[in-house]
Amino acid sequence: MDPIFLIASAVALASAVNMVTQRNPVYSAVFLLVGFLAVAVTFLSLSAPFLAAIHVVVYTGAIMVLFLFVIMLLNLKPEELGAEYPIETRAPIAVLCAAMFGMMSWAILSDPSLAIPAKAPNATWGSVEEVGLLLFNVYALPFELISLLIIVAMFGALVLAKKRLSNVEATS
Amino acid sequence: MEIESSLYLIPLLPLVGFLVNGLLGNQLPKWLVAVIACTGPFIAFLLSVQALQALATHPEGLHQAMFSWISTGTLNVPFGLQVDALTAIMLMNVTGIGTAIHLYSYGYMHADPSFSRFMAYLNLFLAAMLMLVMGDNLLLLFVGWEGVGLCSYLLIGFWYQDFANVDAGRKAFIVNRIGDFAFLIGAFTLYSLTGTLEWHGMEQAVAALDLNAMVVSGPMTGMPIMVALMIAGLCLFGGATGKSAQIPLYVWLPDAMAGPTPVSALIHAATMVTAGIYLLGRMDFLFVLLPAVMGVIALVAACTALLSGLIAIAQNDIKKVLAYSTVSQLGFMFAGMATGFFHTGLFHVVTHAFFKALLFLGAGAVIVAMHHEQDIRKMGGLWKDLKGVSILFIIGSLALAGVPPFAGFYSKDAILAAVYYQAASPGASPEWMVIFGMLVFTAGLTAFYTTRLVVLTFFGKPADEHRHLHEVHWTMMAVLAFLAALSALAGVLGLGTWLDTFTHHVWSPPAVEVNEALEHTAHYVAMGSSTAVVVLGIGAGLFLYLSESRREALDRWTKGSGARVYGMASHKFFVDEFYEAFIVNPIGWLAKLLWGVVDRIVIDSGIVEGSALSVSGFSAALRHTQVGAVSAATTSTLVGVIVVVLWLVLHG
Amino acid sequence: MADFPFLSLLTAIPAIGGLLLTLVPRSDDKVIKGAALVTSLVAFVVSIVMWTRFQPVGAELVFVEDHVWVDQLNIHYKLGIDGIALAMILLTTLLSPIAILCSWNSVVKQPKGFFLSLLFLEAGMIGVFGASDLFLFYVYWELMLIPMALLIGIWGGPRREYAAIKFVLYTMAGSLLMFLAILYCWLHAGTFDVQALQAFLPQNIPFQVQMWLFGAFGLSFAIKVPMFPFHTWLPDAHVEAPTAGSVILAGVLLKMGTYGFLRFAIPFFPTAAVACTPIILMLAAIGIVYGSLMSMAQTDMKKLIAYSSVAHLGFVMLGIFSGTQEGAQGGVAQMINHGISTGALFLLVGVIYDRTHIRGLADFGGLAKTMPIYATLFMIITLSSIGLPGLNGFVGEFLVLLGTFQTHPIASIFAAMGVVLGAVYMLTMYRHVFFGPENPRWKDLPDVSPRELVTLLPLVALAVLLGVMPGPLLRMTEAPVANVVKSLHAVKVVEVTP
Amino acid sequence: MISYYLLFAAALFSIGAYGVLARRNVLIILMSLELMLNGVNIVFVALSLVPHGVQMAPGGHVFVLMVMAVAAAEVAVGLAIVIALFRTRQTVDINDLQMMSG
Repeated sequence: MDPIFLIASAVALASAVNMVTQRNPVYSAVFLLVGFLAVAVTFLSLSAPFLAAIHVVVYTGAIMVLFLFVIMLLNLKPEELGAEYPIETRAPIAVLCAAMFGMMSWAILSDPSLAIPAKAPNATWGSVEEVGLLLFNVYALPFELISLLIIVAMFGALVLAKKRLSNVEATS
Repeated sequence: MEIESSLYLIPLLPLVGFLVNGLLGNQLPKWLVAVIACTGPFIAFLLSVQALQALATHPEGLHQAMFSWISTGTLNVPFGLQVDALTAIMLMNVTGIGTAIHLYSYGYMHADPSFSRFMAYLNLFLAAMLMLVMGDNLLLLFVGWEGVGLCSYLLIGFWYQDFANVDAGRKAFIVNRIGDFAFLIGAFTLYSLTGTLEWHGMEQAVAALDLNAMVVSGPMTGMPIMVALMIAGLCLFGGATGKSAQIPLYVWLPDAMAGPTPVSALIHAATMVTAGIYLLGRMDFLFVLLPAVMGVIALVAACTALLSGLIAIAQNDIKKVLAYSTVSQLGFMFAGMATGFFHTGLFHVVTHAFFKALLFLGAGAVIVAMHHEQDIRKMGGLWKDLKGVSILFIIGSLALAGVPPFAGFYSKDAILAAVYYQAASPGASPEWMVIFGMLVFTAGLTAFYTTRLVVLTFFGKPADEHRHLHEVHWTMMAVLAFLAALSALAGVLGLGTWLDTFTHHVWSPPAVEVNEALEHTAHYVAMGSSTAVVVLGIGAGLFLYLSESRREALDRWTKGSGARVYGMASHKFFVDEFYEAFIVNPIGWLAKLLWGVVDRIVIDSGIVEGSALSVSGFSAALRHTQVGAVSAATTSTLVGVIVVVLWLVLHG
Repeated sequence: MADFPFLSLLTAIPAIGGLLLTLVPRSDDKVIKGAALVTSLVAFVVSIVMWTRFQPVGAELVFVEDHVWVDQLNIHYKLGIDGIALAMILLTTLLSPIAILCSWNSVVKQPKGFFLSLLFLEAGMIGVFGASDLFLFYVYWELMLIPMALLIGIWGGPRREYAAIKFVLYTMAGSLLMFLAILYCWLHAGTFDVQALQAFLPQNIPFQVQMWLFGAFGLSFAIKVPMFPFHTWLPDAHVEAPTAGSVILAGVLLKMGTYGFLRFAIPFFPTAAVACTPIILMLAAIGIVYGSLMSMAQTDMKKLIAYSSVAHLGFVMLGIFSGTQEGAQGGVAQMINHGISTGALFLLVGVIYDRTHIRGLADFGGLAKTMPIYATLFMIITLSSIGLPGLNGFVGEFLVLLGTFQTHPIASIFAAMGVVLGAVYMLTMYRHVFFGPENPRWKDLPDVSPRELVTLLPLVALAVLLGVMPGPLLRMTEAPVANVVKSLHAVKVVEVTP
Repeated sequence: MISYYLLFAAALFSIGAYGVLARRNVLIILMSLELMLNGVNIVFVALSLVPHGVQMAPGGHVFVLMVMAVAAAEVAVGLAIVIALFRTRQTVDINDLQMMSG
């Protein structure tokens, strides 16, 4: 058992639980940041150094900044946060999620082919070079499509954030 | 020009006339419309004459194959035309009288704003009728059959601004459709027995059938062939009762008088209504095998003749009298066909076409002169003002009444003789004697109501002394004279015997054996009895209606003690009301009931929306645990995933 | 030229045209309509060219295109048509420009979306008829649903949302079952290829399972047809849909159900089809009489015609399941003929609805005088719908009844009553609208405009042409229909479980 | 042991799912979605280490890149919607977004 993984996963889970239970999104965002970093560490222990790096860059660098930026922009006061579900609603959902987790664990643990050490087959596993070759040879087309998606999403975000939703309002 | 290869022109020419007048008629001057409309039928008439002459050298008939119309599987329906002796007679009848009535129509209708439409419809009718008699298979006959029905519908409702006319047309079409329903079943039955719809093929196949065997394949497997043939025969006759106005489907014909009078003359007297008789003649090979069916036909025909003869006595609309008389005469024709001496029926078709067309057209002239008044009680004394029309009309009436030596006498006599021959043949079923009696009585009735009609219309005191009669167009008079000549002379000149020899080879020999002695007896019996009843009928008619005082007494009787008897006849024995109450209305109620209850409540609200409601009820219950719609949706997704996974785990 | 990808091209033309339409500014009304019309006309021309190149041997598929789509699941992009599909595609490409033209002035709300939907609908319909891979078929089948639902739900009448939801729910209920059945077939045969499945399924699926699968396919198709008692979505959909929607719905969409029976349900599960024949014939015969009676009870023209569709499609089902070549060919002919005559009827109703915004029978009267050309065209189409010999409707009805009589005379006789009732309700409609005294309210109603005439004349001409010369149509569909009929006769019960 | 990594991923996923379902603040729901995607990413990476006979390549890593890209796009659009929503409705409550249910 990799001790790094143990620590990282413990941190990640703890911050995840905190994140979903925080009332104020600012705190949630902070916990999510911690969680992302811990997941990046997990990637490292799974012999995926390139991914770990990208993960940090994309999630903490881009996505989290975006979140925080929006939170600042909205600048929600505590009274604007709105109501949350009562415990009677949340408890069954928690049970449901726990049940899902239970099922998944059962499936994972009952598969003997997964009970093997997480060891990379070679030293260059997950390196920039290897992933890059794969990405631009075998998966070139999906890669291009994804870039298209991002462009469309950028435009979409621009249009959405710029335009007032007055006509949506009118139809509802 | 070789006539056999130009047969197609006969139905095509009127069709062209229809297209030209139908599409451009509004732009053309009326005389041109009339010329176009009359040219087609006239050339068709000339071609028909040629075809008739050609038959002398081609006794087996002329045939022109055109193309394959419907061909699939084992079914092959060609589009081909044929002319044999039977068709040739019908052709002469249709094109000859058709042309005359076209000419008459110019005089009768030229003032109507929709004149071109009228002529176009007439042309279309002629094309369809020619198709009917010339088609070389049952389905082509059906094309014409439905086509003439359509034209009848259009022409009855020609003055469509009045719902009464339109409804009469609709009634005609729908009642005919009921007959067509039977027709189709008969055609299907025959097809499954013979595997073809062509006349020649069917004739050979029917001849090849072993009448004592069972059907071995197809839908009627295990049924005796005789029974299957009887079903076919009865169903085809059912179709004929629609088109040719026999019990139980005759009710449309009197209503059809709502159409313009030339239409009544052409379609509802001379040509279309004889299509059923043509069908019987065409299918003679089938009917001669089925004496029981022939008996049924004769009985139905005699009942129709009698019933409508009775109704005709009590009608006051000049056209209604003629209409019921037509139904009655059609009964005679069917009776003639049913004896197996098919030429007698055909003979009556021809003579009836002459004198009934004459009568209708004469009535048309009277109606025009009277400014569209049709009630004979309001006429009277027309003799003085309309001498020409009166004479011609009376000639037609004498022919209808069966007074020798007019044409009607000969043909009616031939039928009565044939029926008596049947009845008196050894081993004949007793019903034939009854039928003979009914027909003789009806012949008397015919003479009676014809006399009544003539007396009330042309003699006696005018109902209105100050009337100004409308002038009758010369084309109308010319046509009337032509038809009157035919009605007066056709019998004397030996049309009957000529028809017998000319068509003799096309008929299948009748089932009864020929007995010359009996034939002579039959002739004398028929002639004697019919002459007697005709004299009686005319005498009674003159006696009752010629004298003013007796007529008033009669009027009092019909309103007083005789009201019940007279009312039955004048209300047409309440047949229409009966159909209305027991067939038409229940179907309407059923439709409304099914729509209101089954469709909207049981199926729609009950099953469809019920299931939808139960779903929404279920989710309404779920909603108590969930406040938001989005969360509810996602949560239920999760629940679904868990259930599916659990199921897979437990069963995988 | 046999290898030319006609079918891909045909599906692509409307789709691409639709996409290009999105680039046109919303205000350019004329350009949008023009582009849509041109697109659909191009598709029509291409389909005609395809027809001239159509020379199959027997019932084989032609213009086959086969490309691997998803390798792992053995899904192919496979297209290919036989005579039946060709006839249906021609009908589709003919009705589409007509539908576009008939909505020229009547669509004011978001015309761009409207014509876009119509074009996508056309692409989907052509795809359904062209697909020769079951998965691809299903994709197109569902794809088609969306634009149709939009047409009803956005551009429809006052109760459009109810009608659209009903339409979607009905169709979805059936197609989900069908999808399960498709997956089952795939699991057992390992392929979605229609021809491979036709060879595999009848031999290898036990009878009990066949019944279930046939039921699933059959229900989906029966709803689409629609067969009694699954028909109640149809009147609502028709009444609420805009004219173009009704034309396409009646003209093409309903035929998808019967087409599905011919192409999939019967060849895949012939044993079950034979076992279900009595009940299907019974429902079809009931549907004919019931639909006719329903029509008699209606006062709304569109509803009346909608119910008459139930009756007419009953004839199609009757013919297909008669088990005779005559009947089945009659059924196919009736599919085309119903598309022509009922499509034209909806167009005709649309003509006066555009002018008056009224469809009640009792609201009109005497229109024959005001609008003579219109009345004439209406009369011809009415007669075609009644099945007057010499017009197209007769050929199908006659063949169906004749064929059915050879195997199931009682059903045939019962159904023949529909012929009588058909005359009753159609002529009654005609009477109320066109005859009688002139209604002063509509005294100044203009007769059909040249544009409307252009939409109507092709259909009227076809009605006459197919009535006089049904030969080409019957020949085109003869071999594939024979195949279907044969599969109904070569029935063998499979006992072994694969 | 790969299964532990998978357990960890499942835990992250479940917690994220709870956040999506049990919270009404759209921002937090979006964050929880990211958490779920993270769980999925870990599964991709971990399973790419399971030998499967043929020559191994880190194809799972490529998929993680794709997922990241999608996540970035999603967040961009999602947050844009949140801003638009807040502007018009002054709320970030998911239950105010009910335009879908007619």
